[in-house]
Amino acid sequence: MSMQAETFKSLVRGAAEQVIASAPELTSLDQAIGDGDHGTNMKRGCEAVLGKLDAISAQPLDEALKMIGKTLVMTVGGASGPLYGSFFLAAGEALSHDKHLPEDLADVFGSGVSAVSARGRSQAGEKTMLDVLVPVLETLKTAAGQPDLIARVRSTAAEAVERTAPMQATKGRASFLGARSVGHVDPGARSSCVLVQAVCASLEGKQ
Amino acid sequence: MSMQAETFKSLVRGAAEQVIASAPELTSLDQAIGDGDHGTNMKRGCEAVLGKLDAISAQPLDEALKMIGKTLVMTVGGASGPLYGSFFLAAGEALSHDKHLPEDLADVFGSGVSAVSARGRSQAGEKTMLDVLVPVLETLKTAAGQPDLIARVRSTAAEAVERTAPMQATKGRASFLGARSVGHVDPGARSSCVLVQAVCASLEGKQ
Amino acid sequence: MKKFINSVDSVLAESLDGFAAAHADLVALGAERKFVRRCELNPRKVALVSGGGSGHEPLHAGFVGYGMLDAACPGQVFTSPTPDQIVEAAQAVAGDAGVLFIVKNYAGDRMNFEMAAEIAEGRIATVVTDDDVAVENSTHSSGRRGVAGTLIVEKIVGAAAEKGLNLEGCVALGERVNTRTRSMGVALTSCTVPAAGTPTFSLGEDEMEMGVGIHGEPGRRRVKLERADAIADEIAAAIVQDLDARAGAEALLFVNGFGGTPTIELYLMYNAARRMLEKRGLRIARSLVGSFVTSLDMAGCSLTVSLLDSEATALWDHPVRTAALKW
Amino acid sequence: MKKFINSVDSVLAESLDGFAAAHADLVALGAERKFVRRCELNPRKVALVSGGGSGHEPLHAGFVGYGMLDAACPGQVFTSPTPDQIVEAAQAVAGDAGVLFIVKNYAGDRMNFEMAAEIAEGRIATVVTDDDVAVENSTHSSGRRGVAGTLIVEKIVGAAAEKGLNLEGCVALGERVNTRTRSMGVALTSCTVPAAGTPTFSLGEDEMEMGVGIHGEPGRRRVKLERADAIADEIAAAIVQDLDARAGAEALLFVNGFGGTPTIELYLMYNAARRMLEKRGLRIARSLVGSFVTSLDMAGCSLTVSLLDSEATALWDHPVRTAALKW
Ligand SMILES: Nc1ncnc2c1ncn2[C@@H]1O[C@H](COP(=O)(O)OP(=O)(O)O)[C@@H](O)[C@H]1O
Ligand SMILES: Nc1ncnc2c1ncn2[C@@H]1O[C@H](COP(=O)(O)OP(=O)(O)O)[C@@H](O)[C@H]1O
Ligand SMILES: [Mg+2]
Ligand SMILES: [Mg+2]
Ligand SMILES: [Mg+2]
Ligand SMILES: [Mg+2]
Repeated sequence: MSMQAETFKSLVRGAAEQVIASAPELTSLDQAIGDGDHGTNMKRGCEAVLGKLDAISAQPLDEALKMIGKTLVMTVGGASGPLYGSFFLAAGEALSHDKHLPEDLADVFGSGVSAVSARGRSQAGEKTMLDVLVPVLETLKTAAGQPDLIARVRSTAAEAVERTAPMQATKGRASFLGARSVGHVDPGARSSCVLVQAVCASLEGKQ
Repeated sequence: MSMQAETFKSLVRGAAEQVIASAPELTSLDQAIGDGDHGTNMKRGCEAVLGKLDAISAQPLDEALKMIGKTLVMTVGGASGPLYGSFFLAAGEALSHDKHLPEDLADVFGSGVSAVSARGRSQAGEKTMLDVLVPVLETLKTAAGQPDLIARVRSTAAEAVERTAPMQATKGRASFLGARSVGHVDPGARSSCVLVQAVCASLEGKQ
Repeated sequence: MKKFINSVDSVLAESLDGFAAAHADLVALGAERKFVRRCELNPRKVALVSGGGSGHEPLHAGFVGYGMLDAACPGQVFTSPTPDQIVEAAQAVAGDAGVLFIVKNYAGDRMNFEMAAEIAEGRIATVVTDDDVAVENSTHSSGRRGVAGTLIVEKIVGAAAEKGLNLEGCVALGERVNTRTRSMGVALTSCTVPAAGTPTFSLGEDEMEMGVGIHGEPGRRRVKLERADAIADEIAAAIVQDLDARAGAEALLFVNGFGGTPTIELYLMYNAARRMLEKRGLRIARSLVGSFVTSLDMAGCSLTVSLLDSEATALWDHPVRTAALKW
Repeated sequence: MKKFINSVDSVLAESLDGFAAAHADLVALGAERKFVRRCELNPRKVALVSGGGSGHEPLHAGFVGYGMLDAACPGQVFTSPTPDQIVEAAQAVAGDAGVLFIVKNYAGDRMNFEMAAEIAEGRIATVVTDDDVAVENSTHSSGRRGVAGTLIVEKIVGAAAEKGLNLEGCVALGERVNTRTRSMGVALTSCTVPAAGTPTFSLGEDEMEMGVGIHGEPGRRRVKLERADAIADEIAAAIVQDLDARAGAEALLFVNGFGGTPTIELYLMYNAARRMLEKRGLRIARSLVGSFVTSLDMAGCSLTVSLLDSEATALWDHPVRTAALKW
């Protein structure tokens, strides 16, 4: 494994803390087109991950990701729990089968995205977290190996989340609103963006 | 009977209409130290009396007063229904037994007041309608036959109702408030004042 | 005022019509909606008649049926029923064993039931409930209010009447249960009487009314909103002090919602109240949680504790088949 | 936010503890409060497991007991339970006849129950409820929400399971009942999620949210507050149009309060709804009125209509012994 346990640990901690810090924003986005719990859900999950962080980072990377996935599945609940959980479980699974970081980053991330899509029976364009995850995956593919990869991922995520505002939701709780879902940023897209940005920030700090 | 049916009818109509007009005030007084229904209760009773006014005024005066009493008992409910009902039933009863108007006015009114006191197990000084009815009865006695009787009754009632404000209630719903009942005019005292004043106004108009 | 109504004048009539239609298997409405009575009467038992102002639903009409009341007289909102209602209800359900009136201690209720007892024929007796410990200064001469504990008196005496207890026995039992029952409530918001159109009182965002009555009457005092445990502790202390129960005594704990407080909060309060009562030596042997003695749309709740003995427990457990209580 | 709570983090745990203590004769709480299950299990019947976000009390835990559910998994407020909760509940109550999951149609509920079904051992089948007709545009691909009609599915399938119906039969029956059941709700005020601390939405003094969801999700549209009859008429029309019932069809009418609306108003709405449905040719043969599928402290209500046949009627009438429904 090319990534050191300490680095991984601080990366996970940074990401979890970022999500916890943005919980009020996520909740208020969810109040607008959902049921007002996305921030609380993600905070609960991230706190659970932080609580197990020593055990998680003591594992090899593939197992560590699966442990994160399992922890999220068991603590987040709602729609985001199984989805983020499936993402990390699948990413960990990919690393257990011949994939390596950093060279296979796009593939590993892609496994996670596919798992979200399969679990949610959803795809980009439906005003969900996939509207951030899929564009980020595209950038990971097209800009792989480029020196500005991290910067491009950051701007991709930031732009993608804004593009969910004009969309009409066809999956998740916001879909029940029909046309009234238009004009609001999707909370799950926002939490995905927060996660991606936090990982980017950690990697940048390290560079 | 010295009072003509038409005069009696317009007197009752005037009194009932005055109470109906003051229903919002009675209710808001009752919201402060009771349960907020005194105006509605009195309005319902007075409307019922108005609805039967032809039949009531077709009776001899004693029967007419009893009919008013019965109507109030059957429609007002709450504490004020049995009390005002008993007042008119007893006043009518007094007229059926050797009392005559106008010469026995104080006696007839006194029968009504005694009935309220008996039904309510209450007396003046407990922050109830009796704190208007009893002083009015006193004035009817002491000023009987005087030319300014009506004016003195009016001012007695007006002053008496204000004197309920500093009292602490020991009967009725306001008694549950203990010291917190102090500082508010009693709603039943106010409705008694409205009734007395309305009768006075009718009699003045006639003079 | 945000309510499901058509007009403030017809709230009671329409709600009663709905109640009677929804529970036509259990109850029937008297002429002019003067009372609600059981469909199936038992002429050999003592007939229980209660009533009071409306706005406390399901009290009392929701407790009409096997094992509890025979009839209930709904007055206008927060206004005692009139004597004619009570007389007609008594006549409709009276059998050979006499009629028991169960009356909450309010001047209006007492006087209207008293007038009815004077008018109605046949043997009539009355039990007055006055379980509210909120009013500390008992020097005032009206005594205490009858509140949620009335449900317990109606349930236990109802079961005894069903089992054949005579009128004197029912009076004695009702008085005994009432004496062993205490309640106190707290409001987080006011109720709004439909005909009044505005809230009876107003509380700040961080205030509560401790010791509130079920008609929105002010209580002990207005205080800062507290944690559930602190609220439960204060009420439990007031109740236990007044009940003067021996340690280890068995009790029924009834957590009652006022109409605007949801079930999730009532069970949380039950959890708090139970701990506070156990801390003071009571053993909670029976429980009831729900909005049974309401105050229109008021957010708030009351705690009621009733000391049990084996007779009361057996009567509480006795089957009951009413719109609001069934077991 | 005015609620009876100690801390926003412990609302659910404390409320569940209270629920389990108050109903210890009927239910037991699983380890770490992962589920609520019946005290007395019958290993020969199909085991019914439901669950979902909390804040809808008494749904679902209040329906655990004889004749209805075997276990319920309470998620955090408005948050589906996690797969481990569901798996452990299924394992705790599964007998020889398999396990039926009854799941309201929300992405979160469906995915968590789906993951549980993938993990758990033994035969598992799932019925999804989606009775809410509020969302007019059915082109969106998530389908409809499962709301108060879920109670009816749980009651009827619960009775059938008790009588020995096998897993396939329970699935078919559940789907049939769901297909014949429609609901729609209206909010007069928002709910407040404890952890959020502020109302989910805000309505003007004269506004209501027509077609609201049970999590405070916006509905069809925000309109001026109307009279009860007009509200009942609009909802009845939406339901009847969607049900496509033949004239004279027998139906169950369920008027459900959202938590902040008192009983007096619910019966008034029942009265209005019944008239509006009869006007449209339905015959109301069974009724349920009360706050059973709530949305925390939201003021509002929903109407549910379920078409009955003799089988469904008999199963509805079958005895039930749970904390919230008993007959
Ligand atoms: N089928 C789906 N596919 C992908 N993402 C989804 C799906 N359903 C919901 N989501 C995401 O989940 C987010 C909501 O998460 P959360 O509020 O935690 O759960 P819930 O909607 O159950 O309350 C949405 O904003 C959306 O991004
Ligand atoms: N025992 C009593 N004796 C005399 N008057 C009383 C008594 N109890 C109540 N009242 C009068 O009745 C009034 C309240 O009437 P109302 O609001 O109609 O009835 P309720 O208190 O039952 O709601 C009080 O303001 C008081 O004047
Ligand atoms: Mg959400
Ligand atoms: Mg009053
Ligand atoms: Mg009153
Ligand atoms: Mg949710």
